[in-house]
Amino acid sequence: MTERFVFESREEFLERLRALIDEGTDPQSIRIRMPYQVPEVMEILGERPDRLRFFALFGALTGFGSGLALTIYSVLSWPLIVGGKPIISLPPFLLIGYLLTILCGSLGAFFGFLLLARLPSGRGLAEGAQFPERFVIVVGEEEEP
Amino acid sequence: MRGDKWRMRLLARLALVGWFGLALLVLAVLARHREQAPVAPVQPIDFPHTVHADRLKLACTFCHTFADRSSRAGVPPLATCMACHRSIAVERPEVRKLRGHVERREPVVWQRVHRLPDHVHFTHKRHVRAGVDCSACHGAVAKMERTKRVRPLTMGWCVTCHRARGAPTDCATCHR
Amino acid sequence: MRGEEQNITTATGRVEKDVLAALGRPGLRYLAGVGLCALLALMLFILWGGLALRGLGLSGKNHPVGWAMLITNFVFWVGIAHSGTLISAVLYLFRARFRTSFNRSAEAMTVFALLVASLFPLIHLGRVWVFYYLLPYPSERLIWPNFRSPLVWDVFAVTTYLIVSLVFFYVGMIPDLAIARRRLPGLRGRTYGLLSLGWQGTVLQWRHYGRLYLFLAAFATPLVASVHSIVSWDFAVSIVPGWHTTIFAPYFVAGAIFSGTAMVITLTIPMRRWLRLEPYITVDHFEAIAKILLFTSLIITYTYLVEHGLSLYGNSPFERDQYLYRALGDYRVLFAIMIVCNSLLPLTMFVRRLRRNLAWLFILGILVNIGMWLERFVIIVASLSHDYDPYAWGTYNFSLVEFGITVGSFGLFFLFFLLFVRLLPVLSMTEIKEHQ
Amino acid sequence: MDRRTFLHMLGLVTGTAALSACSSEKEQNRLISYLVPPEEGVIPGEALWHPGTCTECPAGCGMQVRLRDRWPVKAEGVPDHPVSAGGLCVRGQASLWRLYHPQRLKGPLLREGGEFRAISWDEAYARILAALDEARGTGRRSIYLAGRTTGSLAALLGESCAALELERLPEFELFCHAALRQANALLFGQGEVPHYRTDQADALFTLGADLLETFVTPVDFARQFANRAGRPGRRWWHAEPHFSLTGANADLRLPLRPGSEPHLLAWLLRRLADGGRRSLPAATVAALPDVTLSAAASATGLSPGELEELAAGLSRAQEPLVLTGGGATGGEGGLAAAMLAGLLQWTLGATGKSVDFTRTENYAGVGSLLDLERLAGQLERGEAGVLFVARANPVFHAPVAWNFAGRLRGATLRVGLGDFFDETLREMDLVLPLSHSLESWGDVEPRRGVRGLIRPAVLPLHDTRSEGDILLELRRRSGAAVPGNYQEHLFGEWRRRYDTHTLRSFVDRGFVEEPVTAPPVVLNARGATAFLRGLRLSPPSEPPMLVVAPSIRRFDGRSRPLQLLEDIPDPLTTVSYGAWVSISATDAALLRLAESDELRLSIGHWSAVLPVKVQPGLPAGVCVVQRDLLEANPGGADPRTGEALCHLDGLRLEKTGKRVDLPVLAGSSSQHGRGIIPDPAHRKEEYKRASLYPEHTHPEHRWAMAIDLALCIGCGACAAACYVENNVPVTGAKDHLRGREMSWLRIEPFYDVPGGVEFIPMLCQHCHYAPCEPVCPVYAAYHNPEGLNVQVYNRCIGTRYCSHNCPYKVRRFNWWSHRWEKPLDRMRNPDLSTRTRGMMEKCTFCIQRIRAAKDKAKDHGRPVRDGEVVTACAQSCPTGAIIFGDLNDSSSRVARLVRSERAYQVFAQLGTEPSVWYLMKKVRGEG
Repeated sequence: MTERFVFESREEFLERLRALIDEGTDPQSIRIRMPYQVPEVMEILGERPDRLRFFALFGALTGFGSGLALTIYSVLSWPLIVGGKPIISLPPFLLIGYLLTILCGSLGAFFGFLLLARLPSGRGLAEGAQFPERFVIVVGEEEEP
Repeated sequence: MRGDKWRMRLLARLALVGWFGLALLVLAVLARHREQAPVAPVQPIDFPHTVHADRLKLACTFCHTFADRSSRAGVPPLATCMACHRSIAVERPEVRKLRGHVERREPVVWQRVHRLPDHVHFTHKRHVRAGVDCSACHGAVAKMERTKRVRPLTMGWCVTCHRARGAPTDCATCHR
Repeated sequence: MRGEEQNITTATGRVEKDVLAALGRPGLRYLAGVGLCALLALMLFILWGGLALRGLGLSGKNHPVGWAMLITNFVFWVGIAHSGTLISAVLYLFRARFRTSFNRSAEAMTVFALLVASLFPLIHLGRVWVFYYLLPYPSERLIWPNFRSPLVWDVFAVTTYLIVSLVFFYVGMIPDLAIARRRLPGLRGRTYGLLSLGWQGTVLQWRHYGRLYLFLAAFATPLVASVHSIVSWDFAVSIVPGWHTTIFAPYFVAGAIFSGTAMVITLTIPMRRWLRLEPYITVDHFEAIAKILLFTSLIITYTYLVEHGLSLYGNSPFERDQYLYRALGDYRVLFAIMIVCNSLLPLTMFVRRLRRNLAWLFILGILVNIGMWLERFVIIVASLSHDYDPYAWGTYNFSLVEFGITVGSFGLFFLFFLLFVRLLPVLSMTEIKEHQ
Repeated sequence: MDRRTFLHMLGLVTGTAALSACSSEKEQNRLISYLVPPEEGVIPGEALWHPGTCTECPAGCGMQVRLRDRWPVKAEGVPDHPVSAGGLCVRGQASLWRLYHPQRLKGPLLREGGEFRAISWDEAYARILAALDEARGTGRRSIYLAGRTTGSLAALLGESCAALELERLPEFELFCHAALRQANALLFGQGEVPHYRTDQADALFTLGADLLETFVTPVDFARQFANRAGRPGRRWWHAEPHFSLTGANADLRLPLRPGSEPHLLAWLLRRLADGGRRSLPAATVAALPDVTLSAAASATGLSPGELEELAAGLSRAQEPLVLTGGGATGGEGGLAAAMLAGLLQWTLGATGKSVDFTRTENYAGVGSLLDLERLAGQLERGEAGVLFVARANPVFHAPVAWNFAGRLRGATLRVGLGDFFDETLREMDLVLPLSHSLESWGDVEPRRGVRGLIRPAVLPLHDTRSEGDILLELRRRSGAAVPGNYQEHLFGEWRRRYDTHTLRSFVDRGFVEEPVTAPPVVLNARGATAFLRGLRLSPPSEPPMLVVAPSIRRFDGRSRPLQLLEDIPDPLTTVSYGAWVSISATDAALLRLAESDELRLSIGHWSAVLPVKVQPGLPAGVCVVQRDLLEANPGGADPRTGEALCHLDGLRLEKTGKRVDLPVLAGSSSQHGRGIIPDPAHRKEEYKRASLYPEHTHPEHRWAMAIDLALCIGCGACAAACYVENNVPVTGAKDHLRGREMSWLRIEPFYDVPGGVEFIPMLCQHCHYAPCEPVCPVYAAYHNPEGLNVQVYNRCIGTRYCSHNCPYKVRRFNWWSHRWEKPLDRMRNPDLSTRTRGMMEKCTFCIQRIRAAKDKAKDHGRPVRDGEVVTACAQSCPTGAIIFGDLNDSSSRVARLVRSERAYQVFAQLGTEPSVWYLMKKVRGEG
């Protein structure tokens, strides 16, 4: 059976959610939609630590590495003297590495987010599925929206 | 009504995409056109390298006399052709054309097959004297009925060979 | 169910209604504004075409002064971009509440300013049709860009900044797009739905969203410092007296935030009025941002003093002559306007009544931007006019082409912004709800 | 933005890209065969040198042209030439522009109702002959007036005039040196311009003669200057009313009031007559005007101390030389100055040694303005029939008061021979275009015993004839039997004169030296005394006055059509295009004139309006205009000598209140204490470079240049050579006003020495640590393995960052695609790439010449020798101030100079380590 609660206020919503967990309802069976972010929900549901950080880290490291590799490869492939500087001029190359760190880190985090949050979501895009104006708690079987 | 509006919008969108596509297409065509002059142009006289270089085994510098002396290999002067063709194969139609030019004192306007852009300073002399075979850049001309360009003659292609042979890769070698 | 979601009597519902009201039918004045901006932007592209086809001789540049209005515009627009990221990322990390009122428009401003800014390095190229020589890709020519050149750093910095800002702008908007989907009928609603990627506000989504936002803010924060530092290194890495100074990076970053903040004020004051967002963007918020303006202005003033002081104190005749020339030479009028706009007028922000006077804030915002534009102009042009070899000294006079391109860039920027105001939610509704 | 706008916008962008893709250089997809093999020694694609003689001015310097694919592309001096010794001046360098000039006369023209129409040569000859017959019939005399003519043409002209019954007038030159010739005739019976050997004099006093600009043989004098410069204890005083390039290069410039030259010389003669090598007869000395030191000082405006020092210097010297000419003899009292100078030369022992009457400058046939006045009289009286004017511009040079153009109408037919429309040709009825000296055969004898070859390097570009051919053809058509054409005539002449060996050398070297016997030079003391007795010294000019100076760029105005000479600025003022009047800072302040303000100059009925340029070092009250910049000759002629007056009294100055844009290329006339030309006394210690990184090495070559500032006279020949060699675009006044000149090499004058100026040629310094290189985002600027700072044009995307980061500001951006109007495009050196709009360009150290030298060395399997690579600027420099070579070869000239005590680098404190070393004028501690 499916139970469905709609709340106007954040406090009522949190109260009800705490009550549900205290009643022993399986957190897996509770589906919640929130109009805005409420950090307390995560504490109540006791979620695992987030995996997004690995995507960000991986992206950042890839960016840094590829930046250095690109610059060093390019100067070694055709060494040209400019301004009497050494062929491998690390300071500017580190700068490229730094920028690519940020670029790839951000993109990594973004795509990681899409992956983890299952977006774009087919179900979310389906007719009738909506981002609610109020807090919604649904307990029990999957319901068709 | 609604459907019409939809169709209009779709058309507009298609037009937009199409227009973009067209612009890109034009650009692509121009780019190709620009880079690639005809690979094997039709020549005013159908000169067969096969006969001269392959069958008769004439050395390249027999006709292209300046190849090892100048930056240019030199198109042979018609007098060089006539040296032989005054008596040899005089009745062939292409040789008749040649004689026509000589009699009219009118130079033959050949179509260039191998052309480098203005900002590349290539010298035949240095390449020939360094022992680069003509075919390295011109291909097996001796086997060509009509001369065609078989090498890309692009910068990367030049540089690859220069690197392989330890020739200079200083930019100023070719660009100045 | 549907009824409950259409109900707008609730507080949160009012937020949605107020914010999304802007997405309604555009008025005639709005359309006229868009038309005007579009014409100006068109002018920019026509004039650019002229520069490319005839040559840069159409501009007023000459032999000592090879960079002038176009590069001034580049630095100016990149600078404008900065406060967007500052407000959205740095203030996010600092949990500054008033940020909510400005962050969306500031982020939009960042993206648009960067789009406009990135045109200028291309416009000023002598041979824009081979701009791809700048890009690092394995080319047939077997040759790469020179990564030691600050201009290549620019390519990387601006591209990175643009992409990261776009992602940040977009991610921040996902829930709001979902709201727009819910509230708007027909095709528009569906489009917003598609753009929202089917956001439903589940716990899973919100949880990752929160982390992502934090990460993006963390990635964007160093960019605030680094992008304009790199832009400043275009100058500081050179040996031109007046450019070659280590103070440039912090100086430019502070200047960027200064001008960007001024631009945010200039943009949001009229926007707030036209879109009737007074309840959400309050005078208190403006006061807070005015304090940033004041703070950065003081930093700028300090760097002016340091620059000129060091040049006079130091033992380099080149530097000394350069800074005397800047203040007293051919560009002295511009220099004086710059001092008035950037150092003197912002001092009025010490007065609380003026901080809260929106009309004055609006005017000040414009004046500060004029001052900051002139600052870049004076730095670039005066330094080039008067460098090492006195024989080669010369002055620069702008041409109408450059002036038109400058005006056109404002047209393009405002065109983007006007479209943004009507097409996307200008305030972060979810954040407003969160803070209510 | 609506969709339409959007599409429109995109259309623009994509359209731009598409168009720019097509605007590349024309496809060169055709190969045109030769019919017959090119003549022996001609290799297509390789350069060929053709020696000959420069005809841009009367000096007759040796000039060889480089042919590429049949077209002359570059002019250079002929090494060892007796007149020019390998140098070539700025005008000589630009002379190729005359050949290719788009506005050259392309065929015979006939005036019909105010308009010229093209006619055939046949018609032209027929009309001339008919007019000659008619004149003969009506008793009018037909007249031939030519510019200075020497060699075989002079002989042919004489013959032809006799045959055609023409009156041959003395030849016309503005700078005719008539006073000198008259004085020498009076004093020594030698009515000649002697060959001056200033390099033999240890104390040299020049009065008015602008040796380094236009005086007789400026390239020769520049070389002599260089010969003097190396030797210690030599001193050169130069006195002139204005400020000339010659004055700027003298050790001491004495600004004197014009007209006071005889006073000064008379005093000097009195002062030095006793201790001279050769004593003057007492009667002569007694006849000298009685000028005391104080009188001389007050007349000249110089201090007695200066005069005493000059006199002491001359009397102390082993080989003193006093030389007058130019402005000092061009005026009332010019003959007196020349006479007194001649006496001084005699008594100081210079006559016969450093004043050489053996190989005199060949001005035998040259007359003066007096001849022109006589002609004007003939025309006025209706005595003249057909009037020929060849290679001369009397309308431009005759005093305005004479109304020469109007009087020309007195001739029945006016026939002009020339290559460009000028003031005179525009007044002619029939205009016959002359071939350029590179299109025709001929010879010149600029100096007795020196015969220079004129030899065609190219077929005539237009339907033109040489003057010899025209004369011969006229004679043939009038029924005389003449030998073939002028070429055959010449060959016959030469064969008669020279044996085969000499002839061979004549053709190979472009000149031949014939033996000349020394004439007896004896002082005609009685004549001198008589002259002195009759001499009344007139008071010198009163300021304000106008000095009409010759121009180093355009001589007497004949080089005006050559636009290259306008692109290269005047050495002293750095004004490139347009006319100006130089005034002193005092006068500018007095009249409240700023630079570029218009000033009306009037003398009598004549007036001209010119923008003002303040010339540092110019005495107050003196205004200077270069002769070629005035539309007409404001002065008159000296009635005794016929020289044009060079300084004019009674000048009225009036500010018009308007401003004219004057392209002044120097951003500042001072170096602001920046040590570009360091003051040796205050030269700072060496700058040591500190770096974390290893230095880059150049094992094979490291090209470098040394420029000796003691030898640089600022003449601009190097800049002109660079323009022509490297296809540097000539941009025009509009771009110059905006500061967009394109010269790769410029000469910077700095007025930091009181009353003087110092020059420094500035070109790409090819820095070892070049600041321009690392800022280029695409490696268009990089350092090559031979130490050159290379700019790869087709890689350049045009950010202009390199230019900003260049402390020497020597990089040039192509603001436009510069067009070369046909047939000027023939002059382009094919050894270099064409630069199009949006590219940066700069001095390459003539990399094409380095390549050619290396190529040649490689052919012979040997290393490049020192001196084998000569850059265009170094080749052209008349004083040899520029030395180029390999720094790796420690015995090379450049390496030795770099080690010299005088060597320094500009802006060494920046750590750029230029490959161009300058040599200071003086060493520390000296002077």
